[in-house]
Amino acid sequence: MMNEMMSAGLEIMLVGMGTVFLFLAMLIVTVNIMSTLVQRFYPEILTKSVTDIDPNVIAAISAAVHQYRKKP
Amino acid sequence: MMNEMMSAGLEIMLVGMGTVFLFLAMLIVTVNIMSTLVQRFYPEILTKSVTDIDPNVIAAISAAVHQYRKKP
Amino acid sequence: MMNEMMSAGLEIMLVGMGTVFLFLAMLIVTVNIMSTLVQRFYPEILTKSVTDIDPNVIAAISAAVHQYRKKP
Amino acid sequence: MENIITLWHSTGLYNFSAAQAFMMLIGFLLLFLAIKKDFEPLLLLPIGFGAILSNIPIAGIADEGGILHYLYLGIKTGIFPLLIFMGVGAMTDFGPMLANPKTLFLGAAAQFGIFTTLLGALALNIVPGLDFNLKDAAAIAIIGGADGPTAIYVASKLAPDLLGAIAVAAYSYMALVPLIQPPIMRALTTEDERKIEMTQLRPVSKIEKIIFPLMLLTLCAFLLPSAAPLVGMFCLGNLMNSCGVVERLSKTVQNELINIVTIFLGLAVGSKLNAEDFLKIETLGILALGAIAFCIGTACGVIMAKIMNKFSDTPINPLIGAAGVSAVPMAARVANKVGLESNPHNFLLMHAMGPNVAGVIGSAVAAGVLLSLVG
Amino acid sequence: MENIITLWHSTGLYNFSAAQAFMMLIGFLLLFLAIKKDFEPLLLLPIGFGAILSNIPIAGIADEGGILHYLYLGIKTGIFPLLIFMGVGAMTDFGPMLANPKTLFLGAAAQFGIFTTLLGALALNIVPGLDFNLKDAAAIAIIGGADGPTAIYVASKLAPDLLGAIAVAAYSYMALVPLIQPPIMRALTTEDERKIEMTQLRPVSKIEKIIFPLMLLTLCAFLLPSAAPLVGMFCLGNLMNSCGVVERLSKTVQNELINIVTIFLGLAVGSKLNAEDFLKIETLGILALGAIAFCIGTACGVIMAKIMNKFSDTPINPLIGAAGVSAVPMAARVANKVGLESNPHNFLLMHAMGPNVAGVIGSAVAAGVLLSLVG
Amino acid sequence: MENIITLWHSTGLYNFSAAQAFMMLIGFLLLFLAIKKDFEPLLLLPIGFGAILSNIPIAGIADEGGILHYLYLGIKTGIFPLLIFMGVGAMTDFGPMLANPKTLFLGAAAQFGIFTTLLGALALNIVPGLDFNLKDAAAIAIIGGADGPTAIYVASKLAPDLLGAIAVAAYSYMALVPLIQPPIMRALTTEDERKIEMTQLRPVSKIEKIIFPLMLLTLCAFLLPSAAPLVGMFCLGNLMNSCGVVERLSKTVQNELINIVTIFLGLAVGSKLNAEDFLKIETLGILALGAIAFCIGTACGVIMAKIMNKFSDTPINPLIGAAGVSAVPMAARVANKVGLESNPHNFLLMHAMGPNVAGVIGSAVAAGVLLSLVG
Ligand code: NA
Ligand code: NA
Ligand code: NA
Repeated sequence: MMNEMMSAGLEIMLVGMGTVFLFLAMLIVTVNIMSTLVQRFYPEILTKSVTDIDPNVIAAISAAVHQYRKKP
Repeated sequence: MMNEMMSAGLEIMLVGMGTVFLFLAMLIVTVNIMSTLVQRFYPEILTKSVTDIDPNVIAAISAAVHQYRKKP
Repeated sequence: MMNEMMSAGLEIMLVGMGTVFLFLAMLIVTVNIMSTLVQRFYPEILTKSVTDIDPNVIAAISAAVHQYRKKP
Repeated sequence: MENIITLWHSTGLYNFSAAQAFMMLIGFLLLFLAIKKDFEPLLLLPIGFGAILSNIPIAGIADEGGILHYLYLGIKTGIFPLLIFMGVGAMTDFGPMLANPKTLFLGAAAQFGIFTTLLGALALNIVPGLDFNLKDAAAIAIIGGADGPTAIYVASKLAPDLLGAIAVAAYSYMALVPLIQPPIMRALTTEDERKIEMTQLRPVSKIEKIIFPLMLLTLCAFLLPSAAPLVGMFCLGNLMNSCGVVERLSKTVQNELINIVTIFLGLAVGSKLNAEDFLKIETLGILALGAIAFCIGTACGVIMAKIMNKFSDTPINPLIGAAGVSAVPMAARVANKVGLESNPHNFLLMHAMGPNVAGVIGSAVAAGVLLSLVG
Repeated sequence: MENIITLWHSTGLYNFSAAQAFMMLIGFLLLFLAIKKDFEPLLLLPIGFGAILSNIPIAGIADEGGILHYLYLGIKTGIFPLLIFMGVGAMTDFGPMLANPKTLFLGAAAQFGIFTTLLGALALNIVPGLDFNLKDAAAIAIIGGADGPTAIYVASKLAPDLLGAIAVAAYSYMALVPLIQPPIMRALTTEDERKIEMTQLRPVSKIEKIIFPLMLLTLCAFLLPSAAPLVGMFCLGNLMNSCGVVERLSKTVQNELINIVTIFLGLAVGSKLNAEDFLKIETLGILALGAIAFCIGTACGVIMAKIMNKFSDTPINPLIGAAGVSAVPMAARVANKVGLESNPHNFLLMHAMGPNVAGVIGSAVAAGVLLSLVG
Repeated sequence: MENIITLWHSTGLYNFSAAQAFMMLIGFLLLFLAIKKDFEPLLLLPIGFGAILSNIPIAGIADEGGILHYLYLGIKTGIFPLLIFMGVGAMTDFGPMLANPKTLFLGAAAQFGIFTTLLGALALNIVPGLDFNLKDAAAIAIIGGADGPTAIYVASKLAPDLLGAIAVAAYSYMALVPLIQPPIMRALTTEDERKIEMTQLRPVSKIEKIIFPLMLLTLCAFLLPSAAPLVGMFCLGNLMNSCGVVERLSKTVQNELINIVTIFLGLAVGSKLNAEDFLKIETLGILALGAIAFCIGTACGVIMAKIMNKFSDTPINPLIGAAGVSAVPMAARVANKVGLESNPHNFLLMHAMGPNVAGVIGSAVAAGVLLSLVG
């Protein structure tokens, strides 16, 4: 009984890790293809930085800009 | 069968458009009465413009004020 | 019947007010103990004012500021 | 032709009963009080609108399958009043009470209004046509707690049929606090007493504010578990606010969540303002008893404060006793205003906030007693 | 080894049907239209995503026990469309309509599209394979109301099987208003008519804006209670905004609440875009009829405006008649834009907002008629 | 007199069991960790409070008819964890991962912790008194995913009785990431390896960020539909944020909606911390296994990064492998901090965000595998 469950668990482990790696490997492949295509066909549309700017920062900036623009 | 349904549909159309027009006509009448009464008995309370101020504008202003007040 | 209910009601009143007073009395005792202990062992951590600023007050101020700024 | 008749038979004009029309007028009256008179508009506007919607014939908005029927489940399960209580807890500052804990007794005394009203409701059974049982009487009595969500919670458990009248009475009288309380306060105090200035409250540390809700909940768990749902959700809200580490949750609880639930709760309460449940002599009895409850609660708070002033080493202005009924923060403001009339330099607001929040605890405790003895 | 087979049998690749794959493509198409073409993205994005999720094999996201199944209860009970309608009501300003109430007739005329579509749906039964009964026809017809929540509410009551197609058609055509309407408007008007300048609207007092939703609800209660759930929730939202005493509720209704419900509603509508319900000839019929409904509604609005211009003492630009279909505020903007083409100094936007909101009332009334005659 | 006895019999003092008192202490401990130690307070505060509430005797707050019972329906149906996942998706930026997709392998390697824990749970059955079946073991294993909503979702499907312990373990260890990971990271890397500077990430276009969630969902639909509910809601949130056309929905999802659901979810998880379910030897096993899972996951991530560094043309700092467990963004910050210790000019944060979000995908995929093989 115990051994049965352990071997079942072992098989789940193998299948599971296999699936996880397979899935993420395929994701890498498709991401690479997608990025290549996008960079070829829509090269101009690039954001400045890797990550989005913190929305709080944007809020602060726009408030400040607004403030500035309101000055007589 | 088909003809029955079409004639039922036609009747719904007549009754329906009749109701819509009747309803909105009565609404016009009551609105006119209401507006007349309000303008006679509460003439002073008038908003500046036809429409309310855009809430976005208010949000922007209060953000700006907040910004201003935070200054040391 | 009526009298029974009234006497039941009277008993609920006595037990109820007794419980309310007992409960709040015990709360007073525990609050006093707690405050004493806190003030002895963590004396430094004190907020500036007794109460937080009422959000209504903030709302009122910002409304007033808004009102003021809207003036031509 | 047949269609026109079908349509005519489905008009309100064809189907209106006088009772429904009257209840719609009650709904409009509540809207008027909310909008024009500023009577607790956050609750009375949705309640009034719900009353109108639920009394439209044919539409069945409060019947099985209608939106108000579904919203009422939030009351039936107790979820809505408890969530409101959580939000109120998050908006409550126990600071003034912690600085002067003996004001908790004022919040206790004011609950006398609840229990005398219970007796009053039972006594009213001598009026022919009135037949309040013990559960009804307890549900009516809780109006004297001057706390909306508590009243709705208790009424939904003990006397759902009376819920509409009880909720309307509770919120109406809470709105009327500035009219009801001052005469009683003036009648029971001398000019000199009203002039009493109180010593400034000591600052309260953040740790005390964090520990208090947990202490309150623990005490409630030990002594009166039947009050634990109400007290627990209140303390949860309060802790979220005072602990400072879950500010985003606390803000949502105090704003969007309580707003959404307020609308739903109000509409659902309004759906109980239907002709059968509301248009009976019991409703008049409830309204009368509610008014009495408020008066007695106020009076007991003031008298308790006078007694405490005798024995206390620091002076206590008896006016702050009136704030013990809860009705936060209205009752505290009334105490402040009446105090200013006698002494323009005497700001009682902060001193009255102590009994005021004590009143919330007191009525939750009273609710627990009623639920465990009568429920 | 067995596990690998179990896993393979539980892959999408093993289980995909062509129909499901096709419906997922429809979902992606809706996302494309929402994101790239900016077609009513607030609704079409969740709808499209819901369509994708519900057509994933094995996962059962729209089946009993799946999240989309639970979210659909919000549509089945009518709660979601009614809450959206409350939010839309809170965002609606009746000012322009109150300043010029006769524009209500334009909102009435444009509902002609609804009823001709009903006839059209019945006539389409001559096509082999199509078999719309009266309820189906009424549900399809309401697309012509150009009002998303009304269409979903009526479809959920009369023809839940067609809900997906009807909702998609309604929102798609609402997004296409800037393409569908201008040719019709130009064809039915002369250059001179399009140049007509309208007299400036009088200012409307706050009291009028407070009384109007209550008046509208009362009229609806008397004449057409079957429209009362829709009209009632709309008026509640509007009153919360216009009365000014429950600003915090009004803001939540216009923002967080409507946003949350919009996501849930969209996903739930998307869950009805499953292969069995959507991939049939009826869907093509519905799409065709929806387009016709919009065209007829637009045309009737313009023609009505031309007629009214003849008899009115103040000039009426026929273009604003097109705004009578509702599709707020898109249709009003289209009227403004087409007007500017002919006369660069002619701002019709405010004048078109009157018929625009009248169109919302008109289609709610039409929905009430259909629900009481056919439901 | 009878009433006093009734009341005494309804006190907590009369009814408390030692087990309940102990569980309340656990609740207080969680609150202490949340408030004083800042351990994942957004979740541990509501969980701890829920634990206290549900162990109050008599009150029955977590029993049929109590508010925690109703809130638990949100977990039982899977709605709450999925909505949280949608919110997390909206807050996630896939940019760093898209700039360096091979870091996805690090997120895969770290899931090794999940599956060894599954074996560990089964092996632990040799301890007398422990009897984990395959479903229990799978539910416990998912703690190693270091992802709260995923753990709760899987546990609610596979082993609801263990939900409390699993959720507490998952969030506690996520909070302990800054203590658990660094020693393992230092033990497995040389000083030189920790000093490795990585090449700056390329900018990622908005289009890639829009396409990615759709691609991920499609892959999931084809290969592993059982992960589609989790992955789907995550991708929906992410798309709402990245597409830019439904900003108001995205903001609500990231703020009010996730806040409301977080409170409800936390309370409902807490309601599973009752004495019967929690106070057994299994809980100790779960806590031990959870800790092991985190350690193994961290180690595998680091080792994988070392291997990849050998074969990659651009240098890879092995520290970022530890971020593959998910626990966003804590694990990425830990990688950054440990890196700075060795090289004060080496900012790994952005590089670690890639494996970090990859870890989220990885554990959702692992959850799908477990649900389809064991569920
Ligand atoms: Na009270
Ligand atoms: Na319309
Ligand atoms: Na993970």
